[in-house]
Amino acid sequence: MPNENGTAREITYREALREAMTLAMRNDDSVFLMGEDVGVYGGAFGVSRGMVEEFGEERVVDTPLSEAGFTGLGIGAALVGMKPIIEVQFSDFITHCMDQLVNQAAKLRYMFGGEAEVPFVLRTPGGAGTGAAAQHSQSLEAWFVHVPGLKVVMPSTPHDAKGLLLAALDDPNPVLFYEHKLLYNRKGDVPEEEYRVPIGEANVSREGEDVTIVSAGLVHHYALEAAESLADDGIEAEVLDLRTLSPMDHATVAGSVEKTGRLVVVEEDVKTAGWGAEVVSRIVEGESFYALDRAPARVAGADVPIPYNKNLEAHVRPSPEKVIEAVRSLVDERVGVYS
Amino acid sequence: MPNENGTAREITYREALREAMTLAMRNDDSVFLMGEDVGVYGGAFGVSRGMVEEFGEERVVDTPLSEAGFTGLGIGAALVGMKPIIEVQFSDFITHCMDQLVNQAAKLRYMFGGEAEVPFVLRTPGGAGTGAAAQHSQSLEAWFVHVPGLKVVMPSTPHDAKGLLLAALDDPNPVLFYEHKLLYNRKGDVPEEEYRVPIGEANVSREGEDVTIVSAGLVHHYALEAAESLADDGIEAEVLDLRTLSPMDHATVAGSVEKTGRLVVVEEDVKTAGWGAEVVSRIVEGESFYALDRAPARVAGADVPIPYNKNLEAHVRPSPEKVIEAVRSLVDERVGVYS
Amino acid sequence: MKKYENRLELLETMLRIRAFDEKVDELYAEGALHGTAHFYVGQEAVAVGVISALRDGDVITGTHRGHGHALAFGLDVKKMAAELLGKASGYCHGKGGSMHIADVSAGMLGANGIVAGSMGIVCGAAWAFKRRKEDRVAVCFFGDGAVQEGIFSESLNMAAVWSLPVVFVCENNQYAMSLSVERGFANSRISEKADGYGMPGVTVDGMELPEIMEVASEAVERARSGGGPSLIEANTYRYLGHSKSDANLYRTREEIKEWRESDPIGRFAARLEKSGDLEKGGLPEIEKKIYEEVEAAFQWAANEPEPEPGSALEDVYA
Amino acid sequence: MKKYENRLELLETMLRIRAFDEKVDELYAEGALHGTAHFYVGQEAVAVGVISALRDGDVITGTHRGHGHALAFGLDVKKMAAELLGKASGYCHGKGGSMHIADVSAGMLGANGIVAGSMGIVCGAAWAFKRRKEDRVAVCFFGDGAVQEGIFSESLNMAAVWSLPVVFVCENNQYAMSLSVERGFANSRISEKADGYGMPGVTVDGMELPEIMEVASEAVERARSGGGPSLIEANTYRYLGHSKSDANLYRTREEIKEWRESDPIGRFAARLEKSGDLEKGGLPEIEKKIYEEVEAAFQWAANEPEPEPGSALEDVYA
Ligand SMILES: Cc1ncc(C[n+]2csc(CCOP(=O)(O)OP(=O)(O)O)c2C)c(N)n1
Ligand SMILES: Cc1ncc(C[n+]2csc(CCOP(=O)(O)OP(=O)(O)O)c2C)c(N)n1
Ligand SMILES: [Mg+2]
Ligand SMILES: [Mg+2]
Repeated sequence: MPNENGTAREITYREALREAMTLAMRNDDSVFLMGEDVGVYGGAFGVSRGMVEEFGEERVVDTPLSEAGFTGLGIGAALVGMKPIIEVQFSDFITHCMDQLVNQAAKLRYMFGGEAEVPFVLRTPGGAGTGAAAQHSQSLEAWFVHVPGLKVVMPSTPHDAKGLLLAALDDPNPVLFYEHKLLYNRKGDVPEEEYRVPIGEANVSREGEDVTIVSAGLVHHYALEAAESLADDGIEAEVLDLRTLSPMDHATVAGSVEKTGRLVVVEEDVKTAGWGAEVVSRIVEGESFYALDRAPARVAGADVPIPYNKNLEAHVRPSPEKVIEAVRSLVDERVGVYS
Repeated sequence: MPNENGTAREITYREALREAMTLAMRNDDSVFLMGEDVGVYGGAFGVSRGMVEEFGEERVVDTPLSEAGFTGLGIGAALVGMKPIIEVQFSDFITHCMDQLVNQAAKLRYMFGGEAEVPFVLRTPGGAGTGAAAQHSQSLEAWFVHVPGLKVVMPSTPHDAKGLLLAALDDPNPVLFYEHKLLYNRKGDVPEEEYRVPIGEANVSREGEDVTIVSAGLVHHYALEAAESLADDGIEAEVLDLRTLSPMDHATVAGSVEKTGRLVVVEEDVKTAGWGAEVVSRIVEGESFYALDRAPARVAGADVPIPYNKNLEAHVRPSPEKVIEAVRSLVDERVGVYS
Repeated sequence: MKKYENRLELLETMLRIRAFDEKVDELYAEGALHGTAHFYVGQEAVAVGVISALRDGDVITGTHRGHGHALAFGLDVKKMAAELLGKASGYCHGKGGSMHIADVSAGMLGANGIVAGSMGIVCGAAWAFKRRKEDRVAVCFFGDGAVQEGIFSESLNMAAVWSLPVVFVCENNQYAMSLSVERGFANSRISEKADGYGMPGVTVDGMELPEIMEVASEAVERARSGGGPSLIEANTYRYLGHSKSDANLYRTREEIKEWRESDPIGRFAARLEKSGDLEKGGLPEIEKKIYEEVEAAFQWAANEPEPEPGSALEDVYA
Repeated sequence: MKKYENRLELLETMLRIRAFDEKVDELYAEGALHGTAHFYVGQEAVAVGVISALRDGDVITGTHRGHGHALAFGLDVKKMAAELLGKASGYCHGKGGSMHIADVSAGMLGANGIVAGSMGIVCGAAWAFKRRKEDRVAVCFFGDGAVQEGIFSESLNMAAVWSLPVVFVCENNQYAMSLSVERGFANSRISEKADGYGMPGVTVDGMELPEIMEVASEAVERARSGGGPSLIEANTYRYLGHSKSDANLYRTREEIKEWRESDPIGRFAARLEKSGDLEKGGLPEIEKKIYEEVEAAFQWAANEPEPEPGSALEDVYA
């Protein structure tokens, strides 16, 4: 694990995020956390539990239910030198923030001819798997990959969660920081001290020769699980964790694909026009097209809203099994699954 | 031109839209038009000029500046049997409607287990080229291609504008209807009577053997212009007008690509994670991958907000010249432009 | 929709709502349910009081805390239980769950997982009624937190300017999750916003069924007769946590206890005893009947079949 | 930001705004400008009156109709002209144009092409000031139409509940594009919304500079001294069309004429003549000076270089 050192210990993804925010707030008085129920409640998923006790209600701020309003507030605060961390309770509610994120945060600097900075971080948990149904389970990060002026980060491990959040807080640009409800309890080694995981750099989590699996966020672990299974059958997958969706680390993906000749993208958002399409397109429109031995494949969410029933929900989500199936069929046949 | 017949005459895209709305409203009392300044002002781009005079303020309704609110109103009206046409004055302001479109319109039917219909049409002009800068020039349609439950239509000709709008009004699902400011004055043959252009069917606007150019909306004309130029050099392009972005007519695209072996997508939205990536991905992840002689290419908006200055604006937008360059380099070299 | 034939039915419906949500709470505690739910316990008088003022053809929209709205409107306990258990015979055939129960054809236009998400929608129903000259009324339930969302303001403005037949019912249960109304508003008397929009606004004791019925009847009548929208703020309280997971750190036991003492069911039962509609000491028997009905509904639902996995891919488009 | 040294400067600034927007109107009519613009002509007293109550360190946000706010704040006419002509020496180096003129380091946080788009942003600036214990004030200009957007309500609520040093200045020019306030609100007295949010609200004659200065000073003082936000509704009028293209079908010539008769510049000049600040009949001379200054600015700008095309790809990220 990069950046790891002697002082690392096992903590959860949730704790890693809290640690990053806490360190940043201790070091820099301009950092603050704002969102619904982030104070004494500790956030809907407990990420900020205990923080208001340390930093007070002035810096860990419970907001009214006004996602557009407090996102705008964060942008304005950033414009005059603060470093806001805005928490949107479920990433589905980011629908309310679109104007502020897309027409304001992403564009102010450009529209003003470069004469302003918006060092703004918005944290929000995406993803399904919790039985919360269609309005509380979406993975909408692809929208923001399509918006110049924003950066989009989606860590899959406690280590990267901490390092990327600290990097996001250093960044002079607006950064959307995608967490996942099913990652919060996941444990991993995390150094105690401060460190940064650079925004825009993918990680090669597993090396292999036979196929490149590109993923990010929760489903990165599905990819790794699948890779372990496939190895039993002698298929060695190289697994990449994008970690940052925008800017996208195309060079690392291309390097791997040129080595393996096969590409499978694993993403949780719905397949059609998801960010996986961008990964695929960048590969095939470049020289690496000629390195592909097989048609690339995407394992993604089905093109439906997320249903409530547990089995239905599982039916439409990516899974290690679906990744295995896609890789197998790519190795055996000319084209992978399209489901 | 399909569906054309003896009664066709030349009218503008704007007039074709107005004609479709007028015919629908004459035939069906449940159809109404609602939006900012659609009444006596005639809409910001004059599309509904004269309609309030025919149908009255009850059916051509000027709204307060409340895009989320009146989008929601349209959805509610649809739920109880009306057929709203909601106009959003510039497609950039659709940022305000995201929650209503994505969490409500697109999902109500599914969440309710199929026990509801939302026959709702939202019309909005996208695109740049008018010097209106970053907040009035975006092409954000890819977001909605990524939302199951919505359909997305983007006609390029007066004929299709009328036929697709009437089809959208017949459709029991929410349809986003993307117009383009630079198309409103464009003329074309349009039959006087009612007809439908089916949602989900691409049009082969020009046949050719050497390369497939897939596009939609305004830039479809750039593709056609480019094709004419290329023909002078002996390159025969097949030009497809998707007309509907969601559901996407993959079969027609695949058929053409399997014939020509080369694919160039022309889209006005910013390249990264635009809908062109989906067109490319569907082609390469299927059997047609093996039919490709060259890496596919996308000619798209640069990954920047739209600047004000005329030359800067032109610099970042697609153009016939950029299409020509992309096709030429695809024919001559292994990979097309990536700009 | 449900027609309330007598005062006993009002009491029974409040009990049914309470029994239902207590059962749901129990199932979550056992880990028997997927997802989450929000309990209406304590607020029963609001839904029942308002909906009893409606008649056939009227419509409502509910909230994430929506079981009470649905049951008061007359939705079937069994089909609701089935939905919570994710069964094919549930209202949404297992696709919606707690936050999306709807019966659109009956006029229940849906619970909504998005706070204030129905406020524009309800205006649309009302707009259709007005446009088609139907004397139907649309009622929108929402919480105090919803008032903080922009679409609250947009919707009240549209309803007022077009004089739509809507009744906006704010269930002010004092908290939006952990945010008290004192911390969420500088002026926490929500009904005082009405004036700015040009509509009547009134605050009512949301624990007192007859009072709610009275202000609701007035507002519904106004809407039905072309007098336009109203805003009702019903002061009430949720006894349980915000949702299945809530440590209740933001309020005190004393506060909860105090509110419980003015329980809407207890108060209304006492009235009925006084008026003779309910025989003295008759409450436990009715309670038993209703709790058994709810228990039976969940038992029935538990034996209903799961939806076919492939059904997950259906119903996206009509 | 601009420090107004005397009353003549107030008059001159109003004239400068008018001259500027008349020039822009003329350039559009000639087809010499790209894009669109919205003219502040008729509303000059609002920006000048409010901004004259500010001091160094205070900030403002403008609107799509923003030249007046920028000029009143003291932005340079030449750099503004250059921006409108899309030149590299413009405030936004040709990337922003009319609707995005800003000078963030000076405290002008930007015009905004999104109606009400700055209302959350302005709260953020104010929030920072309060948090950092700086006694700075943030002023938000917006139109009557902006009041109909949800974020208006969210912003006023946040500002009130956190007692932020903001002054909300609604320029009620009677129309949002073609929508009159009568058709846009059931209660079109916008200041009456303030109460619902728990802040003071006042309506003022927006054509009468001294009145505006007075209410603005009061509101700015309140904000600066920790008394929280206020809402000012300034009744005013735009003489020209909504933007460069507007057939004015939604209002009458008479109405326009009537409002023109209470012209803020004429009225203030008359006062100055009376008080002796301006010599009798002295207006035309000042006018001439200011109009020449504006003319010269546009001429200077016309000769400035275009930005390099490649600069279009810069400044997306810092
Ligand atoms: C737009 C949106 N923001 C946040 C949430 C998360 N959330 C669900 S209920 C709730 C509190 C709602 O408070 P209120 O409107 O008072 O209703 P109550 O829960 O008290 O019945 C919150 C924050 C949501 N579902 N939707
Ligand atoms: C969110 C949004 N909706 C619509 C528009 C289009 N538009 C620009 S200005 C305007 C009218 C604004 O009215 P008001 O706020 O009263 O300002 P005024 O133009 O009168 O100064 C409209 C509809 C916009 N720019 N932004
Ligand atoms: Mg509440
Ligand atoms: Mg106005």
